[in-house]
Amino acid sequence: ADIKIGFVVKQPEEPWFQDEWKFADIAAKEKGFTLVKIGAEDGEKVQSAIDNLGAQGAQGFIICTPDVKLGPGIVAKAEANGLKLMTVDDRLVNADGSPIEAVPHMGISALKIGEAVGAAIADEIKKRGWDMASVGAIRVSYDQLPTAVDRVEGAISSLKAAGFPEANIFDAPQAKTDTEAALNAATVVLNKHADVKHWVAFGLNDEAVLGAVRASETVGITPDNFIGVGIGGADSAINEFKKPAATGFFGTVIISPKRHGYETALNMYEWVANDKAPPALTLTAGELALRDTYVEVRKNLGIE
Amino acid sequence: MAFLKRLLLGEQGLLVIFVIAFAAVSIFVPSFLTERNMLGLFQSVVTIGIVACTMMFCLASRDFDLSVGSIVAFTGMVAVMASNASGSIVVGLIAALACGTFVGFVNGTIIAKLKINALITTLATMQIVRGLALISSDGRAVGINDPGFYQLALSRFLGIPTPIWIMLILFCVFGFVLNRSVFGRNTLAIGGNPEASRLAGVNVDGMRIWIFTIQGLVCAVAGILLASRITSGQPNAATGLELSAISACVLGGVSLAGGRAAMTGVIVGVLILGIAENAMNLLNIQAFYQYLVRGLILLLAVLLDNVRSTGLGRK
Amino acid sequence: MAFLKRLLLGEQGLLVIFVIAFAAVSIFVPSFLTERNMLGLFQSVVTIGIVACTMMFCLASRDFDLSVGSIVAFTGMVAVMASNASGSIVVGLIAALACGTFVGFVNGTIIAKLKINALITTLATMQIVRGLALISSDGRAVGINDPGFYQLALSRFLGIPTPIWIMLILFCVFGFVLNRSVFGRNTLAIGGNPEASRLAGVNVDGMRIWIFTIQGLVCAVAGILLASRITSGQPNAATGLELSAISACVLGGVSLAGGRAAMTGVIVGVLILGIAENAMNLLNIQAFYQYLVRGLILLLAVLLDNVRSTGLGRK
Amino acid sequence: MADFLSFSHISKTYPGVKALSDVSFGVGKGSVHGLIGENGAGKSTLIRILSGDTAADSGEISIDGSAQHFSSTRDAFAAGVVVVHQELQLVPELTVAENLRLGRFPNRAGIIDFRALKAEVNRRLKDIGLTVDADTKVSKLSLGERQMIEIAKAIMLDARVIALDEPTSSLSSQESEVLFRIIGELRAAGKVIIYISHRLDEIFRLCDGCTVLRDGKLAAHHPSMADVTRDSLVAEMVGREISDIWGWRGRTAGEVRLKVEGITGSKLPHPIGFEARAGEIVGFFGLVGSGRSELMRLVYGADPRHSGRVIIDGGESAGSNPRRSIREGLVLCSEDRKFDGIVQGLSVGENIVISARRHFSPFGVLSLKREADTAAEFIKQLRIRTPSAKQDIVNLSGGNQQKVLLARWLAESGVKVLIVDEPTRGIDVGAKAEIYELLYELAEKGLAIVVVSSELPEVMGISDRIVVMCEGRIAARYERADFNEHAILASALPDRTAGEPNKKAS
Ligand SMILES: Nc1ncnc2c1ncn2[C@@H]1O[C@H](COP(=O)(O)OP(=O)(O)OP(=O)(O)O)[C@@H](O)[C@H]1O
Ligand SMILES: Nc1ncnc2c1ncn2[C@@H]1O[C@H](COP(=O)(O)OP(=O)(O)OP(=O)(O)O)[C@@H](O)[C@H]1O
Ligand SMILES: O[C@@H]1[C@@H](O)[C@@H](O)CO[C@H]1O
Ligand SMILES: [Mg+2]
Ligand SMILES: [Mg+2]
Repeated sequence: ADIKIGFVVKQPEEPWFQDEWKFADIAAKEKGFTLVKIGAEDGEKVQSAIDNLGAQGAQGFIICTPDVKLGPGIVAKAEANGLKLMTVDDRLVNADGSPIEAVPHMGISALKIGEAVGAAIADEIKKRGWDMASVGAIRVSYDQLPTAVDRVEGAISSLKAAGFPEANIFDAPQAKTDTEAALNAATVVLNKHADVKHWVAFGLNDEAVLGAVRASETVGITPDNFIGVGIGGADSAINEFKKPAATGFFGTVIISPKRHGYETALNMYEWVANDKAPPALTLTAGELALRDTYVEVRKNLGIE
Repeated sequence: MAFLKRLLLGEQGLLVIFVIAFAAVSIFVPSFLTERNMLGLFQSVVTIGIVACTMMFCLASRDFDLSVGSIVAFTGMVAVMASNASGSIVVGLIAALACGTFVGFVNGTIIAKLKINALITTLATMQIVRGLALISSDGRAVGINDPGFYQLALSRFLGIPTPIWIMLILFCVFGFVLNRSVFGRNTLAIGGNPEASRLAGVNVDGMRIWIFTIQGLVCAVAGILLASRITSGQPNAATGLELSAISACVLGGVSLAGGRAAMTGVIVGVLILGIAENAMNLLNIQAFYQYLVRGLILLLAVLLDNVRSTGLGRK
Repeated sequence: MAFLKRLLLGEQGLLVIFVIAFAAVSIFVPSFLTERNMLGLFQSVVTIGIVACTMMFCLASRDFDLSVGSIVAFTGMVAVMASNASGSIVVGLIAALACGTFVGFVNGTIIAKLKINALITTLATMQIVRGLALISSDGRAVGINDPGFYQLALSRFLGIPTPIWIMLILFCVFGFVLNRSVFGRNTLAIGGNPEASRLAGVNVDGMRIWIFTIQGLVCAVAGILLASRITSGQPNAATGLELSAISACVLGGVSLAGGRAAMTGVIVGVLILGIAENAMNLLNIQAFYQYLVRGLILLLAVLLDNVRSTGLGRK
Repeated sequence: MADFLSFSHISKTYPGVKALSDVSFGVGKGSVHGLIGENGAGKSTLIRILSGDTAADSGEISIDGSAQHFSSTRDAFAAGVVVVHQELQLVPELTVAENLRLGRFPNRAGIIDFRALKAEVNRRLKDIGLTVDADTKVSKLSLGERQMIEIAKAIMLDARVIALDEPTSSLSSQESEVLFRIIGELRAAGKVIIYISHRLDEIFRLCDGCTVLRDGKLAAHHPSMADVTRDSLVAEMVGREISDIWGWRGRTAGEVRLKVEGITGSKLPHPIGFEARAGEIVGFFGLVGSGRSELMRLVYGADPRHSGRVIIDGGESAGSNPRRSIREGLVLCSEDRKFDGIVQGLSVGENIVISARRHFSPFGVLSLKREADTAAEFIKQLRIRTPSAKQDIVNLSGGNQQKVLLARWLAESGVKVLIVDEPTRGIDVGAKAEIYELLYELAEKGLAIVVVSSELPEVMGISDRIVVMCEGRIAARYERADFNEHAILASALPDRTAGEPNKKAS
């Protein structure tokens, strides 16, 4: 029969998810199944998205949930609708916080990505020969998003492991997850510590770090005194690398939307069509891309 | 022809247009008119439908409530956390209802007694309450320990899930209250002419406090049902609910200038929003185009209603 | 004492209270009153400050504009994409201004001519325009090819960045228009009593179209400056701007029932929001608690203004 | 006999205005007591204090010997006091029945007993002689009908004290008669009635005594009307004698300035035509709902026309909308000052110059000096009682608001045709005479003036010609020489055989 697979994501406006969808579409075209793409920003939307998939006769779906704690509800809803379930990016957890092992998952832990960011920054600090004790770190935070907390915590943990003093990490809370909000928050931090010469910045994604980079430019900090490392590697980061002169945006940890989109969709198809269950857990790696390596990194990851 | 005109332009014209649109969607959108999808559709509008009931009163009395989304999220958290802490679902529910009612009461009191603009007041409580929800849960969803809590949303009566029943009951109750009770008529009077109502001895301050308080209570009901459906309390839940609920009301002919409201209209408004969303997903319309379509449907719906009422010679 | 009372309760009382609050913040929040921080503060309110100018007119004429955030994002995208495509920044700017003006004109025409509720109309265009921004860029940020574009935001005059100058100029222009031009007075008249204004010869429909059109144009200015500041066009930019701009206006004493507005008030409103944000970050207040504080400040600001005006014997 | 209702030492100050100072008087049971005074004398303020709506700064009200402390209108109701306010206080979106019992719905456990409500309301309306249905929305009623509903609202309460603030200002004489009958019944039932009016003939006809306020002070108190004369009252009110309030003087009519041909609109399906010449004052008389206001709104372009032409000075068709009408020299001073007259929230000065300012605002930039001068000029000329031109218009007394509206059009230059709908509604005798004088002067300057009025004496007193309307058509025309009260009234009555005074046009 016709195979129909759902792909539900939490923030359809984010480039990352656009990419995931794009690669999933490629899988759909290859295998000749229908892909239903639904954006679901909160628990309620997720519930209706699953109902909707059930109603239109899908056999299974892949989801990046707005909140991992929605796990039991999603599992129950999928069961009620007779849908096979796989998760991507973020792994579902039980009420007690333990991962729901029964649901196949492909992703990279938010903590791990964060750690990669922190490590990249620490390495670069050392390379530039700065004294860790005199470097300021901007933690562009958006604490209402659990993933965001995990990522920056990851970054902080590897910075600390490399000897970065915790007291030098300053919080720049974004009011929203866009660049302008990050820019405004980071400006305040920079102005408050006007005496600090060297700065590093990390955050939820590329947009957040870009805000900090823009802030550094407005207060006159030059790129050689600033190390910003983002997460994602979408166009906003690539645009930065394409600029004629280097900026404070040092690098970004690219995660591959190709694997997350294409492979998950393919796995689900195999599961539905040939009853071949996907591996219970696939962890992908993030890869650091810099101004002069990003083309290559993207090629390696199969983007472009 | 004349009959058709009378039908379309009559009091129930909005309903008639809606029925026609519904029929069209049923025909052209595959798997729309199936029992499963209908149940899914109704469940998807439970939160907004419930909140729209009291939002209607709020708007009809010429006020505004932007804090509904935050209250829904907050009370959902409270229900879950209090249930978990006490080990009793009933305690959880009571705590949630009490919190919702309290926030509503505070809203109403500030607005009525301190005479602070409702928009600003509820914009403030919207932030404060959302802050409380985030603080109490450290920004993360809180899972429910006792699976009995899910039953609120999963249980069915005559094959229809409880939340839908609750929404239908609230539609009836508030429809009745609006048209047949002193409370409802006074609400419309306050919105239509606050000065006249005051001079006629209507306790305007008291009414406003009640309206917001009930709004808070009803948001708590919606919050509990939502927590039960998503099996957790989510501090980020229901953002943007205020605008959806207000749209549903305005679509349904509730006047923002106060004084005019009808429950059937609001129900139609809620369904229009729900059907638009549902049909777009069934048709697999791309996320970005959904924005366009949603906007156009809004415009079209009000425009149609407008053409209708001017055709009727009303203003 | 009597002097103090007169000062606080006088026409400029809001301003006086603000100055006192500002002094308090300067004293108690370290590194608040530094040149760098002040410039940062002003830059952070550029978008909302610019948009609040015309939002003031919109509210004063008893209308609403929810589409401002989307227009800012959309015109920012247009500016970048048109600059890139044509290789000329000027072409990009003109295209952006034209698009903003056009959207505003459409808003105004629908509202004035088709007599559709402004809230619903702009809620619809808010979605449609956001959709367009997302579709045209495929949801991605678009980088600027010509670094000259950054100069819009980076260039300085007398040590103060251009965007701040532009905001200050717009404050002056719209303050003048409101108080000293027929346009401004007619705006207030429409808000006070639209029907009476019409009979007194005010072209109410025309005025409303103009107000929304200018709002669109001004949003485009904000959009261009924003794109220049963040060195790219971002389709997700400026979400929620509508509520911030409206809050700033209401804080500044603009009446949602129309007919009352003052530019100084709006400027104070904008600054209150900006300072609150700025000081909270300087004080390192935790994100979730910032919600609480923001809500409380909103309440407090209106409450103070209220106490002031009732103390004055006004209603 | 001790006074049933007494005011003692009532004072009230608004910013810049001493509205009442040390007013004391009393009224006995079963009597109608008149309260008169110039615009802004403080009548409405006194009544608002009585209704519990506003608190006095000092002083006390006592009823039946016991002091009253009202902190809201509900307290006043509880004490048996009801007030019909000068401005209508109805909820347009509710039905007649709901409005009549607003705040006091018959109910069981909060559920309204609509059947009882309708039955009661219909019965009362019939008593009062009103033929509107209890289920009609108030927004569908004419101004006169609304005024009657407002009065019915007060009568339906079982009050001890009833105050009526200019109840007849928008009633036709037929409706006024009904009201007078009801007042008689209330007096017979032992109520105290405070009656405010600028129509002195009503005071003489109805009242057992009267009190005159001037500048917020008690100017005179007459426990009985025995030795009070019209002239003495006027002197007490205005501080001077006014001999002939109409002061009509002959003029010669010139060219036709306004010509209306076959005009129809949604509420006036039958084509109507009339003309007005330079230097002429044409009076329009008719019963409430006869369509005079509708006609003038169509002429002015305030409502869409279905057909017909309006020609000014023989030029082409004018007045498709108010803005164009004004530019072509045709202006309308509308009858409902609250709904479509004053612009709430703007100052007195702004309300005056709102239209005229375009003549002295180069490139749309205001000339604050010219504006202030213009406002000051008309505040002085029309004796508008306001602490300053910057005062919010809503704080003015009703009559003074009306003067501001007149000033708005007097300030316009280039007016050729002036239409005034109920120009003296709520205006005191002294000011009336001044306004008539103004109209004559304008006519002498060559304007064509159309006056709509429900006061027959006024129409007869100032018009050069009278047009009578009935049920949306012109029923008769009279030249000044042929003015005859009975004939004019008779032609205004819709169905001379049915004998029903106020049948609605269908
Ligand atoms: N709310 C208010 N604020 C300021 N001044 C007011 C207010 N209400 C009334 N006044 C002033 O008090 C004075 C008395 O007004 P009031 O309405 O009692 O006059 P009135 O005798 O009823 O006149 P009219 O015959 O025109 O109705 C007026 O000068 C008026 O401008
Ligand atoms: N808002 C309304 N809706 C429906 N019908 C109305 C409305 N206002 C007036 N009418 C009706 O229109 C007709 C003409 O009313 P209009 O007000 O023009 O009469 P008028 O002669 O000026 O009397 P008035 O003294 O009341 O002003 C009447 O039959 C009236 O009942
Ligand atoms: O929210 C993030 C998203 O921004 C993307 O980076 C993929 O992972 C999700 O968890
Ligand atoms: Mg009065
Ligand atoms: Mg009339």
